[in-house]
Amino acid sequence: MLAKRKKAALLGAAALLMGTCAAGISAQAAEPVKIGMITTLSTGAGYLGDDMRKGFELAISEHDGKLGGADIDLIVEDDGLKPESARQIATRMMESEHVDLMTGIIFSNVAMAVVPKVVRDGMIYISTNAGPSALAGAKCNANYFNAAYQNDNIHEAMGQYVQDQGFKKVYLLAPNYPAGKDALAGFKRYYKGDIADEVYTKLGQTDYAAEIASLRAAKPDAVFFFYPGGMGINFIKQYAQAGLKDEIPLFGPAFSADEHLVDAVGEAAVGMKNTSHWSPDMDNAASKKFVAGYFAKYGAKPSLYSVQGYDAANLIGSAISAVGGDMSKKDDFRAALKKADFSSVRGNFKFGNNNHPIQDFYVREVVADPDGGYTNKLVGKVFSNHVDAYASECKM
Amino acid sequence: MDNVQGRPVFEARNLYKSYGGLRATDDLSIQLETGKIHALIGPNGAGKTTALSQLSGELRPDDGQVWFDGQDITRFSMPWRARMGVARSFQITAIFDDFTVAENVAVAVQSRTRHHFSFWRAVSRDAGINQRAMALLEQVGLGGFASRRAADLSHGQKRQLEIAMALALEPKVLLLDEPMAGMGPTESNQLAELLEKLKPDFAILLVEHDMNIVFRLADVISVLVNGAMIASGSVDDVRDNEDVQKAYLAEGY
Amino acid sequence: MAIFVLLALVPPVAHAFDNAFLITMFNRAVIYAVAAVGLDLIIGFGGMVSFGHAAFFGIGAYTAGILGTHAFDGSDFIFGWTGSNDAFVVWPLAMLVAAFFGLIIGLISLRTSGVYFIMITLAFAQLFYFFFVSLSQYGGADGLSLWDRNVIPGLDLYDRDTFYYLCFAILLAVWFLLSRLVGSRFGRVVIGCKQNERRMRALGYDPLLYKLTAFCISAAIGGLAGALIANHSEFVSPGLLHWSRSGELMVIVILGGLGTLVGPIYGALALFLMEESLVSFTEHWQVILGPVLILVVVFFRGGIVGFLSGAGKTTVKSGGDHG
Amino acid sequence: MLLFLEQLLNGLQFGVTLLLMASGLTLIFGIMNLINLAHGSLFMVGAYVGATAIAHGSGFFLGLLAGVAAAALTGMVMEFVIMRRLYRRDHLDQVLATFGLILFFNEMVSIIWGRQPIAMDPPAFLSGTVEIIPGAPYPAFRLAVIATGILVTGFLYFLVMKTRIGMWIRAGASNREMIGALGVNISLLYTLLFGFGAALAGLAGVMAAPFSAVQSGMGENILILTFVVIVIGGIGSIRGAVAGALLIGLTDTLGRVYIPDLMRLWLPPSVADGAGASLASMMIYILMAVALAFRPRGLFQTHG
Repeated sequence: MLAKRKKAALLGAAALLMGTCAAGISAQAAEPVKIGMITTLSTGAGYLGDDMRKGFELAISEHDGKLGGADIDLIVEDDGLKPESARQIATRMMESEHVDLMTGIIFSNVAMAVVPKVVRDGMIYISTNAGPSALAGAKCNANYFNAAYQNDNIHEAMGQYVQDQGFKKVYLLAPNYPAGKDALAGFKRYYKGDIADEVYTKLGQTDYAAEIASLRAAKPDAVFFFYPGGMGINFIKQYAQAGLKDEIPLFGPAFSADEHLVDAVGEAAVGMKNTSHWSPDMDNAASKKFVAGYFAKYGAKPSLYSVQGYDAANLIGSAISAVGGDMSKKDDFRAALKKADFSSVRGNFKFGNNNHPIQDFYVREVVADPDGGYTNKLVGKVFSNHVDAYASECKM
Repeated sequence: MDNVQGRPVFEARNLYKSYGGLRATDDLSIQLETGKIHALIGPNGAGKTTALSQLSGELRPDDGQVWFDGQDITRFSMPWRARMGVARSFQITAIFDDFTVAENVAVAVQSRTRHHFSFWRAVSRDAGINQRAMALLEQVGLGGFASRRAADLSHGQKRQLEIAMALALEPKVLLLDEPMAGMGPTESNQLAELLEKLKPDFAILLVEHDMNIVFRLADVISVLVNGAMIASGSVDDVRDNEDVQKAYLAEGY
Repeated sequence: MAIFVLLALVPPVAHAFDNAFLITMFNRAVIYAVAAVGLDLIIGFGGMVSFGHAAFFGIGAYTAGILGTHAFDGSDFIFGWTGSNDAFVVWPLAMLVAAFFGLIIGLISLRTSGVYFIMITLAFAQLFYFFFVSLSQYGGADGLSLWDRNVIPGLDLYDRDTFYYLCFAILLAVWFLLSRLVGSRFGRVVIGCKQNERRMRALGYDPLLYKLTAFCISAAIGGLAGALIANHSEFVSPGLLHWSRSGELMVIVILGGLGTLVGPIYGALALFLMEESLVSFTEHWQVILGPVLILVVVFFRGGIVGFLSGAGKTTVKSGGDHG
Repeated sequence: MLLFLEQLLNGLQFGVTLLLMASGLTLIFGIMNLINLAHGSLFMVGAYVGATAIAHGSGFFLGLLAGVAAAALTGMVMEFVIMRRLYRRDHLDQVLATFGLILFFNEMVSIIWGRQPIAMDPPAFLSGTVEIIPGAPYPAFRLAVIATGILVTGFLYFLVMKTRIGMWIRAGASNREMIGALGVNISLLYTLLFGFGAALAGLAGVMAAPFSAVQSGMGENILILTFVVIVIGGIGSIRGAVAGALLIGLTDTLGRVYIPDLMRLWLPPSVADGAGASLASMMIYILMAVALAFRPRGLFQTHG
């Protein structure tokens, strides 16, 4: 009886072991270009990764399941916004699934856990959102390409805009984590007026009653805040509920006013100015085709995350076609990526010496969409061919 | 046991302890001498266990002193007093259920040795400890049950085991809290015989309900009512004391 | 000890199937097993239900991470010391630092018992969690990359098999040492304190001293496991100290068999194998793991080891006596 | 001063949310001697069901009722199927089994509602502001939360102190054997009581939904704070829960606001802001450690 149980348990363990092995083997037999996408699909920020993925998949489906003429095997996994799980997924993708290149990470903290490691091990990584300063400066890497922006850029643009508009006393809010501090630093690089106060809140905080009360008491003439995803939804709503919307104007990066966020917030967000490298009403052929295609496929408006996924996929496609689908030609593939030979929906797009984009930045305003819901409308351009602040530190 | 007969080895002087407004111990003084059994009796709720807890160091009195071997030990903790030679047993059986009978005594024997912070050598193969534990089990009549799980002993055997554990400390003073509680007549009788055998070497305080046992064993009896001692003296003195009779009649004895 | 043979065979089997990821996965299980075996010492033998053990895991990991960062960029850590990459410096230090905080946490927590102990250990772990979240010079919430694995002369820790067998050897050593410990004089006192603390006091033992020592030993082992996981994933983050990680460690101990020392090794393997195999069926694998856990607790009290030895050990209520 | 009063209100509002959670949890612990980690899951169930009902046009009060009822029902089923097997087990078993429940519920809601949070707005008639303190308009819904909390606390006080059920509860909390001697159908009482605690958690969930993200795992943050509350207050004590909830609510809110300011007295602002925010997030745990170091069984201990 006892011996039987032991046997059964060991057999069970062995079966599990074999199962895991077999899964690895069967996956290895496939031929197309394998792209490992680690992204954030759950938590309050889950829609960021979801939009990015949709943009990426739209580009693939526009080319009948191919990019650059090669079949694409896209493996998507949710990191749950946890750096350590992203690290595990990355290891599995490299060691067990043998992907050809990786992409997809939304958050800088997750990127910092994964990117330095994988690019050092020879994997090519293309960022579709996160652009931490550490990877743009001295620790830049030939295997790392950022198809989105350097983190500070969008905040710098808002700093410039708020400065240009003549505001003298600005109140700053961001979550207490490195990207939050970078955001406020980026803003202050171009805004030269007084800072009423600079507040860091707990990452993932949802109730801002105390912060809003202090804000009101400080009587600033403008507020700059960096709250992506669910944090932004709650902040803007509560700001309006406290009756401040019409008293003190809100400014933020596009992350605080993406298409999902403004739809969820609704009326309370209307009139909010935000900076981005793209706007849905941009006047270029690629953008128009993209917006229409996206709406046709998903029945939703694209956000800046969708744009970054779409552009990254097309960038990858341009490089795959340059090497004729032979992913073993790593050097040629990298050189082709660097040329950025694709038509970006953002218009101007090229890579700087540190493999980060040189592009334009715009101010947008949240408006009610005549077709229902809310959207962003272009107001003006802040920077042309903007280069990030760390490019000079990169010896590449 | 170098104590001169007649001089108390253990002594409580004017102990007070109250809980809220309730006096649990009221000016209690008591002396224990080697070779004598001192019985502490009293109706339910008289404060016997509270008193014993102060003697053993588990509770600290609000006022008063406890002396042992010519030393003021009022501020010493229960473990400290136990190591000095004041052993106690509990009213509700307190043994280690998951240990074997031998291990129960062995852990008590170990307390007398040093090197508790030995992390490597197997204590189950420590001949010194095991032999002493076996000898104690023989002494209390549990020699045949050494490898049984303690939880599986009968109630009476558990009480005997407790005595063995107390003896393992090589104490000078034994504080026994109703050791016969819950025992049948045969078991009580056996335990009484054991106490008689032990008596010459120890100063024993016996808290007990069973008057027959008390009258049979005690050299001195003290009677506690509402925390205060209303009488103390030889068996005959106490038996004839009117206050004692009143106190017990009121309780329905 | 079939489990040790099984573990020893992992690398050759993985190579035979050409799936190196198996080694990586089992290596994680082995490292978690180290921490769980240490946790079993205090829960299973000492009756101290620590719901904050991930704190020590994280402290050990951060010790390796912080020292490694300074060793990598040559910057000052403290008193002109620029950190270290030497495993013989970093790992003992990780244990020492964890034991030190174990001492402080233990001193305060062991004044309480029952639920209060469970909750105060949880609170301390949260304290350290938020401490590392806000430790911005070492990455804060973003965590910290270990740029180089630690170095042992003559061994290449980047080699998957070498690192696996090293961790396996450490697991064996920890298991063996603790097996000796629970049978020693010290061990018997600790077990006695679990069963009846008041009786131990009456026998002349000061329980706090022994429980605190056991708590520190367990913390040190947790710290060692933390240093290993830092090397394994080459990344350290506050997530290592998250309260659910403490829960996971407890789950490993119970799943394998409480108070057996070998049980947690089974538990770690079972949990990770279950995770890997359920994940391939459904991303919602926790919806299965949860009920499995409840079933184990309610019906298989002895865990895997109890099941293998044919008897579910029943435990009477001991820690929770509030009468 | 105006600002300080407003921050007090904010702290009070957070405190009453904690209190709704804590009073149920502490009753369940006091009477059944059960640690229920899944209490946060009931909070989550309440929030999800309430928000979903309101999103489907049920109106606020019907939605509130739906959330509370769903939580109560979930709680009673939980008690009937699992918890009653755990009353006589040690706390370790209870922690683990209810940890399993957390995994189950978190995953279950993400299967039903998806991984992205759902939003809930306060009802229209409470979406404005009220100048309860002249010069500082305060969101009406937050005032409603405070009022609800005070009403429920009053009701609880009445229930525990003035009714027969309350007598059983008090008897049970101080002497678990006695309640059996009173001839009460214990297993029914336990199921109902569990359902009652769950209903309070569900109520807290719906009331907190407009200013929290209704998402999988939302129960755990508040659960840990709730445990801090009842451990500081003394497990099983309603008075302790009230004191603990207010203490934690105020410490958390005022700490967040004032600690960074305090730190600026000693540190340069750039360091002070980050460090202050960090210390603020650790504050309640420090408070708990200190409280337990001096009173190992909480401020209002009920069990000797």
